[in-house]
Amino acid sequence: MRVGKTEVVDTFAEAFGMWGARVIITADTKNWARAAAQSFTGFATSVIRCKCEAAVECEISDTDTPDLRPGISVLLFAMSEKDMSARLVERIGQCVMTCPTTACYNGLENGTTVPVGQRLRFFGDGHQIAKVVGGRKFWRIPIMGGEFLVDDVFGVQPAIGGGNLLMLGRSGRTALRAASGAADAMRDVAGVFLPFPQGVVGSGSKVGSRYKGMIASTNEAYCPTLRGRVENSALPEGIAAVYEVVVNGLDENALREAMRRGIQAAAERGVDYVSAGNYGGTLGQYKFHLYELLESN
Amino acid sequence: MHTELELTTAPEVPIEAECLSPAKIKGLSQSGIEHLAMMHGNRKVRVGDFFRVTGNGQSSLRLEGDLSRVKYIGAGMKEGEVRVNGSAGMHLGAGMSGGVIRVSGDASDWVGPEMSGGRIEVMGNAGHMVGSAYRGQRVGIMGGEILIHGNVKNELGSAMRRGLIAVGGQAGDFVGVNMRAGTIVVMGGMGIRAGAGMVRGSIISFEPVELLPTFTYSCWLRPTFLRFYLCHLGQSGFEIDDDHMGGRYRRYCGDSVEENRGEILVFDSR
Amino acid sequence: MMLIPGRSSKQGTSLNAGKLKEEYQAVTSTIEMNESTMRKLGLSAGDRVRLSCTTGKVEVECGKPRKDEDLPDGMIFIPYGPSSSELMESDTAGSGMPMSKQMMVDVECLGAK
Amino acid sequence: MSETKTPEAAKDEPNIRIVEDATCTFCGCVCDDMELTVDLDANRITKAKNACVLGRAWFLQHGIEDHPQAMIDGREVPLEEAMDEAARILHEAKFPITYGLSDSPCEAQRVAVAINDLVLGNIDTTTSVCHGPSGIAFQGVGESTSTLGEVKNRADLVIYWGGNPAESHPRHFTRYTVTPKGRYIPNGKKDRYVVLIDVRKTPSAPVADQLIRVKPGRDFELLWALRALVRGRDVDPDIEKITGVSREVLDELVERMKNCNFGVLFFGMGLTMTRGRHFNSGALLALATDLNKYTHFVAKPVRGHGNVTGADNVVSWQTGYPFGVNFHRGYPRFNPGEYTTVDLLARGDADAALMIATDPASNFPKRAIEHLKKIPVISLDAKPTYTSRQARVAFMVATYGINTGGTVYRMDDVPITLRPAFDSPFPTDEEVLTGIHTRLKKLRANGRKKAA
Repeated sequence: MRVGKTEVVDTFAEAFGMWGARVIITADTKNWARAAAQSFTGFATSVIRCKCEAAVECEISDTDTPDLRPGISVLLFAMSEKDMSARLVERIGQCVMTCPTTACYNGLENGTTVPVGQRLRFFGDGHQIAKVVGGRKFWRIPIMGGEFLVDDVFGVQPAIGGGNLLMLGRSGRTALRAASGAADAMRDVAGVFLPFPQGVVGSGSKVGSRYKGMIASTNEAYCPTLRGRVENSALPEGIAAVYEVVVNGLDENALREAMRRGIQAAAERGVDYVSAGNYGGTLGQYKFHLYELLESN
Repeated sequence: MHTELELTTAPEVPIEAECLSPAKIKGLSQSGIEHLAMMHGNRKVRVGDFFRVTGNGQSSLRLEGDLSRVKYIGAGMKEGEVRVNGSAGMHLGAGMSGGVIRVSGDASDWVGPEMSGGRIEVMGNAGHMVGSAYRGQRVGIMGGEILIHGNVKNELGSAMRRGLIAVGGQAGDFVGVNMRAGTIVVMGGMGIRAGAGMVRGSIISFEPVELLPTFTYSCWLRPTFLRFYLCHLGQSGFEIDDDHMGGRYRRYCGDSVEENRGEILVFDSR
Repeated sequence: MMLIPGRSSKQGTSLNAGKLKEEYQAVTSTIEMNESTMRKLGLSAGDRVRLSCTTGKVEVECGKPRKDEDLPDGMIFIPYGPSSSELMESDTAGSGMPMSKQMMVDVECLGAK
Repeated sequence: MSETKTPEAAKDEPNIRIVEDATCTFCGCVCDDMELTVDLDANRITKAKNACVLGRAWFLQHGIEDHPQAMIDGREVPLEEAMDEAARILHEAKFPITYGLSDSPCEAQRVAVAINDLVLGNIDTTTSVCHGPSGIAFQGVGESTSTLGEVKNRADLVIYWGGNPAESHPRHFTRYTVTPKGRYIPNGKKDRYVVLIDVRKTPSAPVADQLIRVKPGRDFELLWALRALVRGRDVDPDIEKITGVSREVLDELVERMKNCNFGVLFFGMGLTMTRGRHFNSGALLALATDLNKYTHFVAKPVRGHGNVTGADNVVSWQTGYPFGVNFHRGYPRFNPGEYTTVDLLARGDADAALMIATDPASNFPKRAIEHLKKIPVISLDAKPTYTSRQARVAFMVATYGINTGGTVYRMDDVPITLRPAFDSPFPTDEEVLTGIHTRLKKLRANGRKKAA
């Protein structure tokens, strides 16, 4: 199917189930909130080696945060509920609490919760104070800069990781412009985040490797330099670069909408092909057919 | 839909009416409600002797008239709503664990003593010992919220263990005396000896407070957690200005005759 | 000024004679202040004085001045009785006890008897 | 009455009786070492050996007045008729209250509780406007206590706080706390250190080794600072500005308290009647408790009336609570501020009142007195009072301790038997109350019969 000059390949993106949390970081100024968020989301591109995936969802104005200060919403996904608690504790403890003037709130209201503040509170060494307001419990931990505030528990919910689009271009610049344009468009959708640098992956991977101990390795089917070298190349002739946009979402609808917008944005930028990565439908519970995405519009 | 009870006969002596609570009237017919028993002094009387009942038993109860001599309205309630259009007598919502009570006028002494959940809102003033322990009890309220828009008298939140009490006007002496934990916000100033014997907990005053000699100044700060509370109170109809939301508060810790883990925050400046 | 009602042996002994007798009534409507306070208010022993507060007002007689070290400035002592009742607030703050010492009153001099 | 001797007097000689070891019930000291000389013809006590100035007045001024035993609306009626009327009033009331009792023997107090149990009334004693706040504090804080005998024999540090015993309890010093020689206090006053803490220099001051003048209304702050210091915590450096007492004096007092062998804190209404009320008493009791970490320390309220302590005891062992007890629901409930008399009257809750040996019409707040004028009042008193003057039914009763026997409690909860001096034409309060109780039982039974 063609959209403008772009050929959308009849394939599907294969995504898999994860657990997700939304973390609201506030601070006295927008800059400190950003600093905390940046640190929080660092080294969180892929569960393969980072144990979790995280990125900024959006910035929140000081009229909408729980404490009416400038804030940032960050999404963090991991593979299990237990992992969620561990990752949140690590990252809030090391990256948010350490950042001046910040406070950290749960941004997901639903049934399942994992302990976060109740584990972080021990940093208070006995001087921590619990507070409950409107049924919400949080901890005040005395710190050198004053007080750090964190919710006792954070809501977690089943979420979807690994939604993706592949941008195939005859020139590397075209492919990259399309990929980053798509990433920008996708980021605007609430409930999704793009864990990789600027949302774009330059080194998409496949599962497994010929080497023992490697969980993933380069995806030779989409490596332009291996066309002709490997038999399973998926690239048409003339493709110089393939960039992947990976997107995670709190629910299927958000992910669908993000991917749809991504295809549109890529097409507007005149990329040659838009495709998607899958493992033949054997790995993930979710399949996002690119045609279906476009048709649902 | 709600059940309406209008006080049509003024009581000669106080009435005790725990039956004026959603769970007690739920599912009853109009005459069933009229036949519920109350105490009028030392005499057993029927609801119908004093109230005109409209409608059958709903989970929302509306009381009309001057009920300032009717005690124990909403006592022990777990769910539903009681709305008093007028004033309420002593022991309003005593021991309640859920649901909402709203009083458009004043409430008397002992509002929500030993409650553990739910919410009481009084638009007018309340008396002594709001949200407190009864005499002889070591622990007061265990949770829930009491929001008084007017003034209160002494011993606000005595021995409270958890929960939130907010007063829009003035409070009397011994605010948060012996409190175990929890939060008290008083916006219009308070009397002397606040926090006497407090173990933990927070007392927040928008006005200057005379403190006991056993409280120690620690620092000024702009408490983030307070913004959280004030937002919550702002949503409950209290007027919170930006100065109090983001301003500096002087923090005092005490009471040193106890564990010294409590705090009194006194608004200082913008 | 702060009014402090209390017991005195005179009040106690006159009580035995009977409350409706003159002596008790005289004892319980006589106030005491220290010398400086009396001087400041221009009062001397035997003067009539009106005490008033939000609850009520009462006329009493000014007794002999007490030494400054015996009674703090600005404090008035009166033996318990009908006069102190008149000024007493009925709110007991959930204790059953009206605030019957430490009452704030205004003092007005009515001149000699 | 084994101690009583009646000399075999000739007819023309005055008819004299000597009562040894008689008990004075004027104040809470309840001194039981009186030697009374009674002129039986004149119905007068002519001499009261060992009595203090208050006790002498109590005994010597007591005479039998020419007064009706009972009156209804100010007109003399037979006793029976008055009891009928009193029973009727209590039976019909929806919120009958009983108050007083601190100048009645325990036997009468017991009947008063029974009456309230029967009519589903509300019983309160003068404790509520005296050491009622201390009663609340006992319940909340606890009480580290002893008898006055122990104080006499052991106490080497005696602190009076907010009381003026020289005028209110003149023999407190000489009989128990300051001058007497005790088993472990062989030299009396020399072995004791006496501290007086008050806002003014009272006539009690000369007895004390040290007078600490606290700023009026600052007792709680001072007590709280002492508690902190006893616990080794620091206090506000401005403590002198706040309380009027310097840090040096406080430190010295704390050391003295920690290092004595047996300390006692006596406290009076300077604590219970000022701003803070039960918290003031509670702070003092807590201080005594704190000090028991270091030495033996007790706290005792200095009680006023002759049998106010008995009233606490009787009401406590009958209902479980010391005062302010309500029977509306058939079982006792306690809530000071709700079921205490000043509140019940000032709020206009009570619709009938039984006033026993008390005079609220003269010493209650004005608002309470105004309501008292609107409701039927039954009064029992040994002398005409403001209350009896306006009562619907007024009984004149015999004076306990002088004309009647019985049991009273000293302020340290020690029961003491009374030895009356001479007879009175008036009934005892126990007799009147029992008469009312019997009539009420009949009325209730009839009511039930009618209902059935």
